[in-house]
This record gives sequence, structure tokens and C-alpha cells, in this order.
Amino acid sequence: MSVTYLEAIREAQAHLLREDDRVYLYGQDIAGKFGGAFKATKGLAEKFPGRVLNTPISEDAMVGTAIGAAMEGMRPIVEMQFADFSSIALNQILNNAGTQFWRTNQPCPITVRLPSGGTKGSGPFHSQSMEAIYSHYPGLVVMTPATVEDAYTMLIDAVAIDDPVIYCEHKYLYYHLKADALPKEALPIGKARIVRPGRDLTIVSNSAMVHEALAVANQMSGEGVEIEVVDLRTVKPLDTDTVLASVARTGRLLCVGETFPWGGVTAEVIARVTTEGFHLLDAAPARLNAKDTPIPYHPNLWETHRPNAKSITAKVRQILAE
Amino acid sequence: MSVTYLEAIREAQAHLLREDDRVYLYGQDIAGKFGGAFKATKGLAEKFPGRVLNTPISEDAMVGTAIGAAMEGMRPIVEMQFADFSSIALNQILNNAGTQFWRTNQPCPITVRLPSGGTKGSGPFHSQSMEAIYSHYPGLVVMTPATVEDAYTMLIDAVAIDDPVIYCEHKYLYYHLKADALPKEALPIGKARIVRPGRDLTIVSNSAMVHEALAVANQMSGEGVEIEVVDLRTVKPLDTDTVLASVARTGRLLCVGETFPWGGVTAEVIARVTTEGFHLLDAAPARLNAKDTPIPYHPNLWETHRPNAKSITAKVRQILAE
Amino acid sequence: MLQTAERDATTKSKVPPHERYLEAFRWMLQTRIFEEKLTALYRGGQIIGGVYVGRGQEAVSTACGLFLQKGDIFGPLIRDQAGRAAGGEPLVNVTRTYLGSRQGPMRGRDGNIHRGCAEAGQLAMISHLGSLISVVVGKLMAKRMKGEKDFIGLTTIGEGGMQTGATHEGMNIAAVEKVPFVLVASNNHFAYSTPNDRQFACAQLVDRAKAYGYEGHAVDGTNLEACLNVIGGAVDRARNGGPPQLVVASLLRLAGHGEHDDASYVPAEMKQEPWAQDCVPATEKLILANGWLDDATLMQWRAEISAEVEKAVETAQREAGPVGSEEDWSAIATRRLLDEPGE
Amino acid sequence: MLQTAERDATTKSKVPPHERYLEAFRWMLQTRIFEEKLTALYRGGQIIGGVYVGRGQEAVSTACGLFLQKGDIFGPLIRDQAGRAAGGEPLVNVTRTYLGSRQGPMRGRDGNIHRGCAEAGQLAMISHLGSLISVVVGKLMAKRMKGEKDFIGLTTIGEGGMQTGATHEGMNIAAVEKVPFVLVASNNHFAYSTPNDRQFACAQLVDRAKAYGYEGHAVDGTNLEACLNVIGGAVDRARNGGPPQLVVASLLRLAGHGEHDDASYVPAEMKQEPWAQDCVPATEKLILANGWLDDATLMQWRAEISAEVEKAVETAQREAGPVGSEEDWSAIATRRLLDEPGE
Ligand SMILES: Cc1ncc(C[n+]2csc(CCOP(=O)(O)OP(=O)(O)O)c2C)c(N)n1
Ligand SMILES: Cc1ncc(C[n+]2csc(CCOP(=O)(O)OP(=O)(O)O)c2C)c(N)n1
Ligand SMILES: [Mg+2]
Ligand SMILES: [Mg+2]
Repeated sequence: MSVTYLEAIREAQAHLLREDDRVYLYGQDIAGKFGGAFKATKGLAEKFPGRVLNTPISEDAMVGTAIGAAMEGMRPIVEMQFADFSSIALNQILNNAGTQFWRTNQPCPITVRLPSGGTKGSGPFHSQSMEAIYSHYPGLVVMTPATVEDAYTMLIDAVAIDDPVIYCEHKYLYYHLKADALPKEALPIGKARIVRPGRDLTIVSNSAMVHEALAVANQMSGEGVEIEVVDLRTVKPLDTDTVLASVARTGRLLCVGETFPWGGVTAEVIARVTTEGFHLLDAAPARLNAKDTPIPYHPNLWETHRPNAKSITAKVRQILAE
Repeated sequence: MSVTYLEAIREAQAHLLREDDRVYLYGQDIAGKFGGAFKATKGLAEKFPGRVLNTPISEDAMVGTAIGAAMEGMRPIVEMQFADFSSIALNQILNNAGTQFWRTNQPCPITVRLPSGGTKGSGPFHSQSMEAIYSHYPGLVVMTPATVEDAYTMLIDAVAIDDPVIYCEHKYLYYHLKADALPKEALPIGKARIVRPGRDLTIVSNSAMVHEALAVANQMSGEGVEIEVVDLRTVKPLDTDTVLASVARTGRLLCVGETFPWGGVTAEVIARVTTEGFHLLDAAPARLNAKDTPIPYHPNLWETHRPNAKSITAKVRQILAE
Repeated sequence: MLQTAERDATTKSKVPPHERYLEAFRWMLQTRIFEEKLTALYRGGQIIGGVYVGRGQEAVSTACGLFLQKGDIFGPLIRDQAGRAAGGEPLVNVTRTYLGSRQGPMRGRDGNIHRGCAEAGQLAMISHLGSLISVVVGKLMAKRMKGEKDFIGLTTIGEGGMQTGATHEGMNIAAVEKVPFVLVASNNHFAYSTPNDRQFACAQLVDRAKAYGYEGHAVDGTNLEACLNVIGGAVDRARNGGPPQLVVASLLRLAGHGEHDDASYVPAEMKQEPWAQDCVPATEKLILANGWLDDATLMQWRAEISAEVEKAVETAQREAGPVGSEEDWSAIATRRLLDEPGE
Repeated sequence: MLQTAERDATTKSKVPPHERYLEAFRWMLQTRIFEEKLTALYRGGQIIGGVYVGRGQEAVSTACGLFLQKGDIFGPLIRDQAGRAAGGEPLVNVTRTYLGSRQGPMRGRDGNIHRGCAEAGQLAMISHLGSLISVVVGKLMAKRMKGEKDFIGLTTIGEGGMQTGATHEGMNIAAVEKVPFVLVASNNHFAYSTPNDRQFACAQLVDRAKAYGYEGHAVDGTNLEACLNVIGGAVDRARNGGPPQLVVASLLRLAGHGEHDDASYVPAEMKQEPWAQDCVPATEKLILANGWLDDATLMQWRAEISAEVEKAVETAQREAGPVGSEEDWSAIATRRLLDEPGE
């Protein structure tokens, strides 16, 4: 038996509905036999009557109702059909959910699931990675699980947390990623993971980019280059300590992210490492991001738009050559 | 005769309405004798009948109509009553205006004025600086004028540019800042300005923070510390060359910004300097931002929330002590 | 209040037109006296930030707060001092907020009309108009899921706020979710300085009710009896299983948008409209004319209210504001997940 | 087309019920044949991304495109292949987009139904439903400011898209700005998999017209004659100074949301509803029964259309896709302001 990243997300929601009667699911097309645009809630409506609800096409109100319900003691999970449509709910997320605890001292434990990231032929409005925008504003926890295990445990953690959580699940990993079984244990939220130990250079990345980085690391170790790969897991809070410890070991840093460049995850990581661990670096830090254009529809363009094994490898060689 | 920052914005709009019949102004309460929540359009409706229009409370539609008009050859200037309310228009700005040229090869020359930044007693929803969010996404030019002269010339430039421009005007500077007259010439858009030459350390900042930095620089020069102050002027594009040249002279970098810390302007500047000019730095770069909470209402809290002369001075001493 | 009101009422020859009429009037009077004090403090430079009053809208707002019960949800907005008070918010919460006491409900973190009052089931609005509607709907959904009974949710909006996308999505989702919801809209003919003709183009805003599957009610917002009957009736309909209710009150904002605004843009003719009359003196006149209260009682009320107001102001003025260096700068409840960007 | 249609019509005993009836039918037929080809290509794995068709909505969509003139604005949406074609978009634009030719209108940067056609005044939608409405309004405002005459703007929406805040703000601002605007809403009873009862709760969506100050018209979306009369009439009303027009067509989406979706959630009974009939065969039957066309001409039309379709497909298939390394990666028009984040 094996579990995909997508199944892990479904199982986590099934577990939550089973174990915690404060939990309900709210989103477009998630109910009935249909079970969501990506089938992340398939079968759950039948199993948990009245707790998996379809919504009108009203992202602002979807999140608004979740905020109200959370303040009444519920633990709603809102599914955005695509992360890109959360732009409509952004005001409720940033200005309402994100300010609630600071302003009123009442927690606002909503979880917003964002099917994120690029896939072939999806284009500018079905491919976005929005973790940087949600991390920039105060009051939110922002998760970007990169493994089947994290997809499962982090979603369960997200609902347990008394604060609004933006859970960015990567669509490219839905089917590509498989594990043998659901995890029994997990790293605590807020801790980054050393996915692969190394000696010569640290690649810090998150979500789908972790796997591009890993591919490069494994392939280059054939050449005797040992790359340490760090998976941030949550981008807010960002586990600066684990990153600094890795850079202390390798002296070299490459940050790889799928968000747009300006103020993306890689900018924040580099700012932290250079302000807090400047003397750990033996060479200039570097970053690879998606290009600063909308995400292209055509696979030929899309593959060039995001960082990939080829561009990462080239960049690693360049850094090591310094 | 002297001109305030706010008057410069009004004069720039008067000039544009006079010189360019493609220009019209669109916003809440900007018409009639009233002339806007901050009076930035006072008198213009009478002078230019039919070209200064009040809108319903519909930020999404305000920007949507501007996009359509711009694609028909007009040059709309949209006034948000406060930058904070542009969250409602954010989808139109990022996903519609920002993607228009890339997708359709047709330019979308809208200008969106965002009365930005903190002032006493304004609180979480009337104080935000949103330049980081708009710079993160592709397709926009983002300006943050810090002087009366720039407020005037950059707004005129904004309308001339064939792309969507987010013009962040700082409310704190509206009345505090005065110049003797409107400028005859200006730096080109995209170039940062060395506001004050120095030797020992570079402070890179933008908008109202430029003046906090200047105050510190002038005061510390009494102690023989010469700080070079760089005003970014536009945060996108970001003039990395001018910043690098300054750091090459001083070897030390402090970035001061009013946005929230995670992925803010300071993170992007530090990422650029350390990736492109690592060896120019004699000490770890540093940054000061607003705190990672909503912007407080009470002046006692607000003054601690944003960087100020006191916190900048302390940080400068710390860097120089390295 | 209830006691006073009923006693006075019953000792009179004629009975007031609504059993809670006098009680309601007292809240209107309290609000008028209290807000005039706040305005004076503002003019005296003692207020932090702006002051926003509900002058002219006391009848509608009082009716919004008066019929709520324990367990109900109230989402007051910018003109709702009367409804907040009638709904159970103590005056000292208001003065503490406006005067910047750290002991206020928002602890100096947010201000003026953004305050909430959890004890009274009153939500803390954010500025973005319309955003509160779906939040109220969510609270009602939660109460139903938890098996609570007999609750309703009521929130208010202006004719300008009705043009936001959030209001549309919120009104629609309330109807789809079939929650016991009442939206009271006050068309006070101005959104800040903007008149109706630049805000909407439908014949009457109450036509929006049918567009969402609500029951719609138009009411003269200057007539206390009508407000009590219509809003009270809408609350009953919602409580007893009716569809969502939209009440649209017509009146004039009798102050500036905020106290910084002289409202010189309001045309003189408009002030002559029947819906432009001031509900507070109008109601008082009616009460005295009908002998539902005697002058003595009325004078006594004024005295009591002034004392309450002075006390609330003095209390807040004695209290210290927050201190930046002592503030807990955490935007999240889960301490261990605090992000430390470093400097 | 016009010629063909009229010639056929006039040579027959009976005249079709609308002068452009046969022309309209030809667009419906072209769309059906063309979209079936696209579906086949999709099943054959030759399409990049998804395929979204307007099966069952050809009568409404054709009517949306048919009455537009040079200078008019059309904002087509997801189900509007027929209206796009009738409005002047060449088939090859469609195949180039779906098959990823770099010569397509979107040059591989955006895909499928997001394409626009500037020459035909057709806008390139973004996905976010409702966002296009205010853009059309803005174009109409600009045309008025520039002194143009006789233009109108028409855009379409689904019953699901009507629940977005953007639709609300856009519909309202069109009425406030008094622009010559027509919104054609198709209630095809599903938004992806979501039925009406989870989308809205009003008795009928055409009640939204009054709520904004529009003239409202309900129409049977499966009846070509009705669609031509009602939508054509609405376009005339808008063009001749009438207020904004809302047309709500009732019909059933006769395909999946996209070709990846088997639509198994559509209940069998629903397919028996009168508004669930397929407008293309229904119209064809009517035409033959009345002898408005003879079989020979119809066969000839099918042959001509199939040839056009094959040609459009072959052209696009011969063309190369874009190349990442040669792409101009600039999101802005002003080269000198390109931001270089560096790596
Ligand atoms: C989305 C949004 N845009 C702009 C504002 C700024 N603003 C605050 S109150 C106001 C006018 C509100 O008018 P109305 O809704 O009629 O309420 P009234 O003040 O008349 O009671 C505006 C424009 C806001 N609060 N929210
Ligand atoms: C704001 C927004 N949210 C979600 C989506 C995803 N989505 C695309 S089409 C669709 C269903 C649209 O239904 P309807 O408006 O009835 O049009 P139809 O497909 O039935 O023609 C959804 C939910 C979107 N495009 N925009
Ligand atoms: Mg109003
Ligand atoms: Mg539909």
C-alpha cells in the first residue's frame, strides 16, 4: 500500500473530521460525490454528513464565515479551488483573520488550504505560489509541506494551532509524490528539516523546489560535490537557526524558491543568514526564483520560468567556482 | 511661497489634467468642493469638469474600470482613500493590470495612488505601507516618493509610463514636508538618489524613513560619523547599482523600511547587495523594519512599532562597533 | 432602564406606541448627550484619532441593539453608539478607547469605532466595509452546528458600504446558508461626501432584498415607533425561522462623516426633507406632548445620563495609556510559533 | 454568412422567425462541430491544458456575438466559442491557442478560453470571475470621454460568477456611470459541480436587475428565436440610450465543466427539463421541418464547416511552440524600467 501527497491531505481531513467535531470543511465543489477539483475531499461528504459544505463562488465570504465560526469555537478548513483565487479572500485573510488576535485578544483558528504552484499548461491564474504575500503580513502561520508525511501531519497541526494558518499544498506533488504509509510522528511545526546532509554547499528551499534541489544534490554527489538540502517546511515562522547551522557547516548558500523574485522566500532567507550569520559565509549567497513574469501556460515556457535541476546545477557550479 | 508634499501631488494632477486630455481622476470623495479625504484633488473638479469623478465604495471596480479605460487609450489616476483599502482592488491590480501586457501585448497604463504609511492614531487599517506586496508580483512599477520634488515629478512620470504604476505617497509627509518651489528637473525614474554623501556606513531607505535616516545622519556627523543616505525612490525597479556603489564606498549597510519585516523592502535590498556585492561589505548588513504586528492605534505604541531616529541610531552604533 | 420606562409609561394617561418606546428613547438620549461630550473632547484635542458619531441615526441604531438577547450576535458599525449601548456595552469601554487607556477593550492597539465587546456579543469591526457581514454569518453557522437555539445575528451597513463586493458575497451566503440574519442598512444619503447618485442607481435599496432571497422592509429612520416595529419585527421573523431580513432606513447623517468634517457639502434643501429631521428632539417632543413622560422625569434622566457620562470620561482620563517598551509584540496566540525576523 | 443565410431564407416558402436566424444557426453548427473536434484532440492528448466548451449554450452565445458592430466591446467568457466566432474571431486563433502555437494571440503565455481578439474588440479574460465586467465598463467610459458614438459593451457570466464581489461592484458601477452595457448571464444550473441551491437563494436571478437599476429579461436559452429577440433587443435598448440590461438565460450545461469532467453529478431527471434540451439539434429540426433550409444546403454547410475546422487545426499543428530560451521575459512594456533582481 502506498499513499500520495494528495491522499495524505484527504486522510488528514478525514482524521480531523473523525477526531474533532469542531472541524468542518468549506469550499467550492468539495462536497457530494465530486469531492473537489483535485479530489482532496473525495468521499468525505458522505462519511461526515453536514460537515463538508459547498460554497458559492465567494472567496471573501468563504473566509469571512470561517473567521466567524472560528471565533465561535469551530475549526474550519477552507479550500480555495486554486491558491490564485485567494486574492479575492486576501482582505479577509490579512486584515481580518491576521489582525484578530492582536486587536481583540481572541484567537482566530482558521486553516486555509491553497492548492499552489505550477504544473504544465496551467497558466498565469492556476499556478501561483503565494506564501510570500501571506508571510509578509503579521498574524499568520504559513506552511509549505514538501513531503507526503508533512502534508499529513502539518495539516493536522494547522488545525490544532490557535492562529490562522495558510497551508500551501503543491499541486505538482499531488500525484508525483508517494510514501509507503502515513507517518506516526513528525518534526514540530516551525522546525526546518535537513533532507540531505552535505559538506560543500547548502540549498535552502521549500515545497516542490525541495525535490529539484534533492535531484541536483544526488546527481552531483556523483562528482564528489556534497550538497546539504534544507526543507523550510514552514516559511513563517522561518527556522533561521537550522539554516544558520547548515551554513556554518558548508559556508555556502543557495536559496531556491518558486515564488516571484522580489521579496520572495529566498530574499527573506538570505536577509536572515547575512544579517545573523554573515561570517559563516565563505562565498556570496545566491538565489534562484521563478522569473518576474506571470506564469506561462505553454510547457516550453513554464519549464524555463521556474527553477529546475538544470538551472540549479549551473548555479551550484558557479558558486563552488568562486 | 512654499509647497507641501500634498500640494505637489495636487499640482502634478492639475498639470496632468491641463496638459494631457487622456488623464482623468477616479476615486472616493475626490470630486466636488470636497476634493478628497486628504484634499489631494481640492479644486480640480471645478477646474476640469467631468474629469474628476467620485466613485461608489467599490475598489475592485474602480481599478477594473481604470484598466479598461487605459486599454482604450486613457490615462486614469485612481485614488485609493487609504492604501489599506487597495486590498479590495488587489486582484485587479496584480492579476489583471499586472498581467495585461505580458498576456496580450497591450499596455495597461493606469496609475494607482496609495495614501500610505503610519501617522498618530490611525491604527491597523489606515497606516499600511503596501509597496512590498505590489513589488512581489510581476508587471508593476512601484514608486515611493520621499520628497516634495519627487512627489511632483514622479506622479507626472507615473502617468507617462506605459505600464501600471503603484504610486505610494506617504501621509506623514503630506504636511510635514515643504519645498520652496516645484522642481524644474528630476532624476529619471528607476534611479535612486544619494541624499547625503558619507563614508562610514550606508543607510538605504525609502519614503518617510529617508527623513528618519537623514536626521540620524546629520546628528551623528557631529560625532564624526559620516553616514551616506540612499533614497530608493522606486522600489520596483530597484536601483541596485546605486546601492552597490554606495556600499562600495562605505563597506557597511543598514536598510530601514516601514513595511512589515518578512519579505519587505529591506529584505530585497539586502538580498541584492549580498548576492551581487558580497565582497563590498566589511560587516554584516542590518535591517530595521516595522514590527511584525498590525500597526497600533495609540501613539505610544505606534512610535515603538516603526523604526525611528532612536532605534536607527542604536543600530548604527552597533554596526560600527563590529 | 426597562423598569423605569414601563413605570413611567403605565402611570400616564396614554400608553406609548411601543412597549419599549421609552426605554429606547432613553438610549437615544444617552447617546446624544454622550456623543456631544466626545465631540467636545475631540475639539479640545483630548481624543486620539478621529471621532465618528451617529447623530440623527439614534432611533435606528437603538432598535438594532434593543431586541438582542443573550447568545445573539451584533456587528455594530460606525454609527452605532446607541445600539452598542442598548446592547450592553458599558460607556467606559468607549471612553477608554477614545482616550487611549490601556484598560480599554482594544488596549490601545485599535481605536474608536473598531472596538468590540465580547461580553455583549458585539464584534470588533475592521475598516473594510462589508467584511463584517460574512463574519456574522459564520458565527451563526457555528452556533447552529453547536446545537444552540433561538439566536440571531444582526449587523448594520450604510448605503455606501452596500456597494462593496464583501457586502454582496456576505448577503448572498447568508441566504444560501439559511441563517437567522438581519441586515439593517441606513441610507443617510452620504458616504463621507458622496451622495446617492454616485453610489447606486436602483430605484430603492430595499429592492436588493429580493435579489438575494431576503424579506425587505423600508422604514423612516427618524420615526422611533416605526424603527422599533420594523426592526423588532425583522428580528422576530429571523428568530422564528424566517429568511434573512433586510431593513433599509431612510434618514440624514446630521454630523460630519467624522468630527473633522464640517459636511458643508450637504445641500441646504436636503435638510428640509422629512427624512432629514432629528429623531432625538422629535421623539422627545412627541413624548412630552402625549404625556408619556413628565418634564421632571425627563430632567432626571438627563441628569443621570450626564453623571454616567462624566464618570466614564473621568475614569478613562485617570488611566494610563499603553507603553511601547512594555507591549507584548506578538500578533499570534501561539508563542512558540513567533517568527523572529532579526535585524 | 449573411448572404448565404438570406438567400436560403428568401428562396423558401416560409421565412424564418428572425432575419438573422439562419446565420445564427450556422454559427451554432460551426461551434458544435468545432468544439467536438477540440474534444477529440483533447482526448487524443494533443491539447495543452484543459478544454472548455459551450455545448448547449450555442444559441445564447451566438446571440451575444451576432449583434455587435465595429467599435463595440465584447467580453466573452468560458462558454462563448459561438459568440466569439459570430463576433469575428477566426478559428485559427482558437486552434493556435489550444495547440500551443507561438503564433497564437496569446503566444503560449496564456491559454484556451483566456484568449482575446483585439481586432474583433474581444477582451482577454482573466480567470477570476466577475473581473471582466468593470473592465468593459471602463472601456465604455473611455469611448464616451473620447466622443465615440453608437457603441455598446456586452459581457457574459454564469450563475456562479454572479455571486462574486467583482460582479456586484461591476454591475453597480455600470449603472452609476450610465454606460451602454449588456450583461448576459447563463444559468446553466451548475457552477463546476455546484447546483443552484448552494449558489444563491433568490427566486430568480433576473431579480438582480432591479437591484442595480437595470432592465431585466429572462429567456429560454435553448430557443434560438427567443435568444435573438431578447439579446438583440437588449443590445438595441443599450445602444439607444436605455439603462444597463441584464439578460438571464435558463439552460443546462450539456458537457462537463471542462472535458476532464464527466459531469456524473448532473441528476438524470434534470436532463428531462424543457430548459435542458440541446439547442443545436432542436434548431436544426425546426429549420428542416419548416423548410427554411433544405437538406442539401445543410449538408453543404456541414462540409464547409468541417473543412474550415480541419484547416484551422492543420495550420496550428504545423506551427512551432514558443521556446523558453528565446522568450522575451519582460512583464512590462517600458524596457528601461525592467527590474533585475539578480541571482
Ligand atoms: C472598502 C472600504 N473602502 C473605503 C473605506 C473608507 N470609508 C470609511 S467610511 C466611508 C463612507 C461610508 O459610507 P456609508 O457606507 O454610507 O456609511 P455612513 O458613513 O454614511 O454611515 C468610506 C468611504 C472603507 N472603510 N472601506
Ligand atoms: C473568483 C473565482 N473563484 C473560483 C474560480 C474557479 N472556477 C472557474 S469556473 C467555475 C465555475 C463557474 O460557474 P458559472 O459561473 O456558473 O459558469 P459556468 O462554468 O457554469 O459557465 C469556478 C468555480 C474562478 N474562476 N474565479
Ligand atoms: Mg451613508
Ligand atoms: Mg453555471
